[in-house]
Amino acid sequence: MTTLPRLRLCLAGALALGTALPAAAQDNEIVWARYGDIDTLDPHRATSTLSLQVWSLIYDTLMATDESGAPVPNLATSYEVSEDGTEYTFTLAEGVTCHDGTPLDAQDVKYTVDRAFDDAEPSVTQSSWGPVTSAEVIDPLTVKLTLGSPFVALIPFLADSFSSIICDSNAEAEGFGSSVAIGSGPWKLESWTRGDRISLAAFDDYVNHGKLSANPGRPYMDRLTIVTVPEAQARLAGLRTGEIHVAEPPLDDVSALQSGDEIDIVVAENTGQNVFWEFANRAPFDDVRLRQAVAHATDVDTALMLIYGDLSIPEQCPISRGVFGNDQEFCAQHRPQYDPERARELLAEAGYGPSNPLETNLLVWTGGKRDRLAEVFQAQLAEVGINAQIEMMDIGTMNARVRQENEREDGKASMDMMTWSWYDPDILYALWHTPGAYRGFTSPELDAMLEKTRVTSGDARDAAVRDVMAYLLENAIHVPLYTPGWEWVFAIRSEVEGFKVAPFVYPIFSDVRIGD
Amino acid sequence: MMARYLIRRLLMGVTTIFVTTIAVTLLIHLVPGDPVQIMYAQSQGTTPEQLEAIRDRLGLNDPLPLQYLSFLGRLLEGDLGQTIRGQQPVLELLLERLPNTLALAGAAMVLAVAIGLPIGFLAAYRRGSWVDSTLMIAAIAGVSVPHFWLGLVLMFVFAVNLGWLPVAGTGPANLILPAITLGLSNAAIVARMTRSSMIDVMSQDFVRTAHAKGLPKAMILNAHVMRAGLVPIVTMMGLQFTYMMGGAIVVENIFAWNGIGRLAIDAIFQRDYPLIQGFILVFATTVVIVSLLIDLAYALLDPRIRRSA
Amino acid sequence: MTAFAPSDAPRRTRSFWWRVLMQPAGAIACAIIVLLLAAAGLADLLAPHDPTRMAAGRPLTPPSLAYPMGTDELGRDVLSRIMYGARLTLRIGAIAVGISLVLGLTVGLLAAYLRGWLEALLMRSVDVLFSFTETLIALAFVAVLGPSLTNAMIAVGVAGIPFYARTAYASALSERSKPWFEGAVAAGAGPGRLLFLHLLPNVMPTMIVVATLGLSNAILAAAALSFLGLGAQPPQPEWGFMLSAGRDFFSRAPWLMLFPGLAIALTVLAFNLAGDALREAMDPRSLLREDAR
Amino acid sequence: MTVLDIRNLAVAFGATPVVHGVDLSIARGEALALVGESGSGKSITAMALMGLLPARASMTADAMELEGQDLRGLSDAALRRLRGPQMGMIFQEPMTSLTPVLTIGRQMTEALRVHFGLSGEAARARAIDMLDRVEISRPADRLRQYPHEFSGGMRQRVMIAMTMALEPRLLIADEPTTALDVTVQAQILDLMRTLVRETGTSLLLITHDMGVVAQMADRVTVMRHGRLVETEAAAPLFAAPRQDYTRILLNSVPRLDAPLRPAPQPTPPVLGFRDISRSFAGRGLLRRSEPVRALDGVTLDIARGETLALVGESGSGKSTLGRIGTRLDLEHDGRVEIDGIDITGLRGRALRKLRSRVQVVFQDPLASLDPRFTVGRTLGEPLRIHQGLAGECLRTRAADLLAQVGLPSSALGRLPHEFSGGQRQRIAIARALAVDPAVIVADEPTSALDVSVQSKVLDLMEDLQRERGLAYLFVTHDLAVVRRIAHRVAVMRRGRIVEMGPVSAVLDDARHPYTQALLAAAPVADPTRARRPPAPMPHTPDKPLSLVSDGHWVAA
Repeated sequence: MTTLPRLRLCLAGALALGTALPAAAQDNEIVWARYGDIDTLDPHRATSTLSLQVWSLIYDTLMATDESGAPVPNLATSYEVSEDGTEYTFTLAEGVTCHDGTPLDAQDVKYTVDRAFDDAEPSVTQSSWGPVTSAEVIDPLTVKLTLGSPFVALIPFLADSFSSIICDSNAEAEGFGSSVAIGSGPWKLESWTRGDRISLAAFDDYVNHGKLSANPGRPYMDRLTIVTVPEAQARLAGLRTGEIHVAEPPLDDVSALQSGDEIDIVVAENTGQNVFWEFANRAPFDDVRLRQAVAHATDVDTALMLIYGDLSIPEQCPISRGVFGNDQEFCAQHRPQYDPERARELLAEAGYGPSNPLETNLLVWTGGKRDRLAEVFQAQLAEVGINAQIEMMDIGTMNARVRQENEREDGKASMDMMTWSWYDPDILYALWHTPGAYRGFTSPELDAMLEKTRVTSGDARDAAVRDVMAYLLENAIHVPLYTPGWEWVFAIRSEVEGFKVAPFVYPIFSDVRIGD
Repeated sequence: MMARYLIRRLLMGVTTIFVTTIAVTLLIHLVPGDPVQIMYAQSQGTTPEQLEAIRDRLGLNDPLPLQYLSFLGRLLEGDLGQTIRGQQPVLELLLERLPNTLALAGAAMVLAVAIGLPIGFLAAYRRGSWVDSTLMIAAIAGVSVPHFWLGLVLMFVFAVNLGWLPVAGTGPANLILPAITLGLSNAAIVARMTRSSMIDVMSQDFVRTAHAKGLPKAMILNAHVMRAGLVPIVTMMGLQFTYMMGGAIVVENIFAWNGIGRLAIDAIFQRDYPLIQGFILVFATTVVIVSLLIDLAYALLDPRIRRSA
Repeated sequence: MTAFAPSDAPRRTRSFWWRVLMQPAGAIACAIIVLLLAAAGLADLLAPHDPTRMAAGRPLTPPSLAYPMGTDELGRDVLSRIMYGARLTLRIGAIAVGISLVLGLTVGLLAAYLRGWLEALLMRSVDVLFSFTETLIALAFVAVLGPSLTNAMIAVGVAGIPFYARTAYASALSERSKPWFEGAVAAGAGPGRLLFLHLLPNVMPTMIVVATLGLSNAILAAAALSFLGLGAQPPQPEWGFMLSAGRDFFSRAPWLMLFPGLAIALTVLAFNLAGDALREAMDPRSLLREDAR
Repeated sequence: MTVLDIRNLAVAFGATPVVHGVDLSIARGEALALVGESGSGKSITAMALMGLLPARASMTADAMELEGQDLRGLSDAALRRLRGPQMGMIFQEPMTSLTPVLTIGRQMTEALRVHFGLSGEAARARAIDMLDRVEISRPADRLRQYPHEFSGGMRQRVMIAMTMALEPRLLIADEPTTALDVTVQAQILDLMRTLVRETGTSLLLITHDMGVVAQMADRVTVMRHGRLVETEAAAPLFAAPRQDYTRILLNSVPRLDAPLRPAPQPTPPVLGFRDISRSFAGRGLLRRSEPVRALDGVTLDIARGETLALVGESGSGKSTLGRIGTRLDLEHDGRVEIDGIDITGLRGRALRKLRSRVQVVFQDPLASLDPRFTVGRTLGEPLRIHQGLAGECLRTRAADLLAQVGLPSSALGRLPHEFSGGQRQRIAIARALAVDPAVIVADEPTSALDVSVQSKVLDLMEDLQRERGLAYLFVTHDLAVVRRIAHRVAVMRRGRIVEMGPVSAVLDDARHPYTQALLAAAPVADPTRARRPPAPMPHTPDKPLSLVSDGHWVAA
């Protein structure tokens, strides 16, 4: 029976009341406020950006990204690929230590990979690892991953926190993922009060091998506290009083903040985030004219201006700026541009008109003012005779719902404002190669084009990616709207120095100091 | 008689919890959509075989009665499963936060009683006077103000604009605003109920008897009216506390108070069914336990129940 | 001899409504409700703008003559949205209370009429539901059905059933134990007559008071659900939802939070006052006062 | 010496006068009865005297003196100091007049401490002494108990002890025994008489019951519609009332020495009870309490044209038997027969059809009519159901029924609350008559009515019986009413019949000690009759009934 520990837990909860958010942060502590909490400390059990950002502080990865988003060596000082592209051999840096003092070696990498492919409980992002069949310890600093087929997206993936190297000492630890997280990143976990705060302390033995910070070792600050403050105005108030150092501000206050000198605004670049229309793959949106009509009816510039001001920019490509293959000019030629007249024509051709409007659901996920944006789009669609009914839902729900809509035989038309963030064009394979992440649109020709992007590299891959993008855009399968999509604006108190955000929205705190 | 009364209440409570467990088991099956699919919705390309295996592991393919029994079995071991988001132990998660919700509801309750009771007494005592009318107009206005509005206004004024109190978080200083938000609107309810209960008591024959004995008015109010009026008021407080628990759900979300209500709303948005199930069970159990305690207080207060005839 | 004197007792119906209206509470409530009904019913005619049309004015225009309640961040006229919102709000209240009332009344009346094991079964179930609390029932329903305004209405309606059932039951039980009910039984009235011609009309006055107060409760609960994002979805001009959307602009455009909040508070106040006035007018003590004259 | 002197008292509620021109005076040690029917203003007068009128009432008087002190214009505090030691009051409802959440001891001692500044111990001693004087056993233990642990009679004793402990100059008793059974009433009245005599307290007794007046009062004041009718010493008033109203009042009182109704021709029974038993189970999931046996093997017949009175005190089971007879209570053992046919098992449609044979009239005339049904609908309901009448035909028939009970057809469109109590009871009788029943079960049909009205309703019932050959099962607690209306009587106690037979035999030759006790306790409206001390209630186990003379059965 487990009554006793639970009782203790209960008491601990009661005591937790005693620890208030400090009126002013202590010396050498930096407080970062976010709208939500992490789901878990276990990198194999969640996909939210909120979680990823924290993992990137606690854990380290084999690869890292440079400012453009390209992968560079990190824990792995170098790697070799076999001729056929199915064997990757990594050489690990020397003298890396886990937070519990054990050395980080090839065994830890193998542990991480094996864990991701565990039959009983695979990682929720298992498929992103690609067709990895085995991880092999060659010697303490050499590890070999064997693939069933070539997979060029493996290297960028290993730069992302989904592939955080989990020290194998976690296997013995009670409560990995909830109260324990032994990594080798710059910050080690002190405690996690779920729903409220994560307390991190600088890891003294940290050595930076490739991450995007100037600091070669231990963070300058002693403590990093990540608190959950859902109300945007409350985060702003906290920033103003000094309770909070870094936070996502209310978007509507950004311009006012920029003109003041109390608080600085940092806008992340190369977030990889892509917001786009997609359509349920059945009647009526199996008709390409209707999909194109939606694309032509959407005035992205105006909508963004209204909701985000100049904080967000229209995106022409299905993969966003900073990701391999992105080319605004190329994409703009293929994407149906704003042209309400053309939209009406297309609708009329397909048999819809003012007296017979196209009725559709419009699924949108909550947060980031996407509800307001959707309302603007809703109004634009109404202009050309499309009645879109907005349904707001959590992203998890929306993912399931989109798939459900695709799998249905009939029913009301359904489209959604989907959002994805990825560091490699391989996302397009995941989304649109048979069977497709959402069981959406697929075709043999598209499959063939997508397969090419997995086995080619360099210019050849670039061309392959362009083919795919052109196909997706012309057929209005994946209609890109804008980038970035969420949590990419940071407000920081002006005395905070050295805060930066790595590509794909990973804030870095190693360089942070608090000035006067 | 008192033992019998309490045993009856206890049985009722156990039945409630029992029914809750059944409802909670059924809940996941009433949901449109597949929970497992939602669980793995964000990972691309989980194969149907893998989903099936997960479904099997969660026992979702078993016949319903079997699912229920295994649910009960695990429940008795203190296991309510894991959350879909992040696979955290559900019961632990809820019990961690329950004290915060109880603290909020409790503080609001104390506030509501401390404000509402005297106002109710005063209004009843001065029935028909301008004092009564003024207080009751205030009370009815108080009942009508949505507490999510009041909460936001309080937060914006006192925490955001004036900066007197911390804006969000979970600690003693953070308790003040949510407790006031929840307490004020309920103080109005308490005042109204106290007044009508007191007026009821004041029109009883025994109060006339006390007057006929020539007792001072204060003594009649303190000894007779108050004591007799306390019985229905205590019952009402039981009900109040459950209102508070319900109201706490909204208020927690405004003030980011780290209680089970906020957890629950997040869970609903995330369609985290194990967590929703656990929340319903924990919430219902808490309410049942609190009601039992109130019933006990009621029994101790009322000699007609306390003493066997 | 007991000559029949043409009674000088006041006519019940007229004096009843008179009593309701003569109370300040009743008069105020009546005024607000009439206003609400007008706003809701004539929104198409009276609303200065289309409630969902963007850029009806410049975004975040403060209240002015052209936009008496200002505009929101999409440039929509807040007054128009509030007026159309009245329609939604009244519909929410009516449907939710309708569900609670019809089902609660059915359960309560049947339990009181049938007695025996069915009564025990029905009322114990109601007790169990009641101890779940309304909030929990509503949340559980939204959790199952998913967030939408319709589901919120259903949830709030279902959550109210236990209370309505209990009240109807208590009232019906007290009526059926009165001699006139037994008189009707003795006169040979069958179950249908007893339930619908005798019990129902006598339980209704109590239930009308409960339902009037319940309206305010339901409106508040549904607004809370919408506020939490579990009810109305954009672009519905639901007040709770508008309030929730307006909080991001609190410092720059406080009117976005002020007016929806005020609208909810006034509506709830009106139904609370109306319920109180009805109850006061029906109170046997105030009837006695009338008779004593 | 005059204790109380009131001249030209007037009380108004708002603009509505409720009492006017009332003069009262009471001498030391005197007992004055204030008599009147409902609405006569007698209780208001007492409350005005106590200074306990509701806030909306206004009062004027030329004089209002207690022990020479002017009560008019006294401050609340000054009046309060007089209440208790100067004037004490006992109320009608013993069940609700004591605070349920405080001990008897607390309630008895608090006034002693407030008015006389007694210490806790001294006040307790006084309380024990007073409880002893009102014949409550183990008074010291009783002080620790709560009101609900006392019976109604005992509570009234406590009330008396509590009030008399302050030795008031004037004791006001407002219908002190109306809610009590006759045997208990006799004891309480006896107790009050003794205490008043011993302490020299003056008594203002408010009552509607001329029997109580005759036993208690030295002088009598009669009130009607808020006005004084006459004040007279008791003996001459009863012997030769001067005012018409007083005469009507006295003549309306049923008397135990009134002439009997002639016995009807013997006919076969229309309604028969065979060995009826009925228990009420204790409530609760965990059934521990013993079921209460309300009826225990009762066998009874009622013949056509006959009135059988069921007499007994509260809890005797008389009303339960009535309900079983009307088939409103079906959960019993034994058989019920109509015209010799066993109808015990009938349910549903068959039962509803049969209902036209047995009809019912209840005690509370307001509660017995659906408040939302017009008289026309109420009367029309049985006609529609049993005779399938509708439209004009139904209206005519309903008007006809109203005429039979002495009401005009214009009453058809009116609602029950527009009528007086007596009129409502007539309507209830008309409804019972609508289906042309063989038997009417009347459960205390006149108890809630004023005596003058009671008399007329009883007349009506007699007339109807004669015209239609109706049988009545008349449930009552009042032996005088029995004598007035019944041919036969059955005396019930604790669910059994202890004595049954022709009225003359049972009332004039009571054999069972319980019947004798009831008769002895019944107040008689004749001040010259010797006041018999109430007989102690016999507690003999009941034996089966045996025949003592022609039709006269006794359980002995």
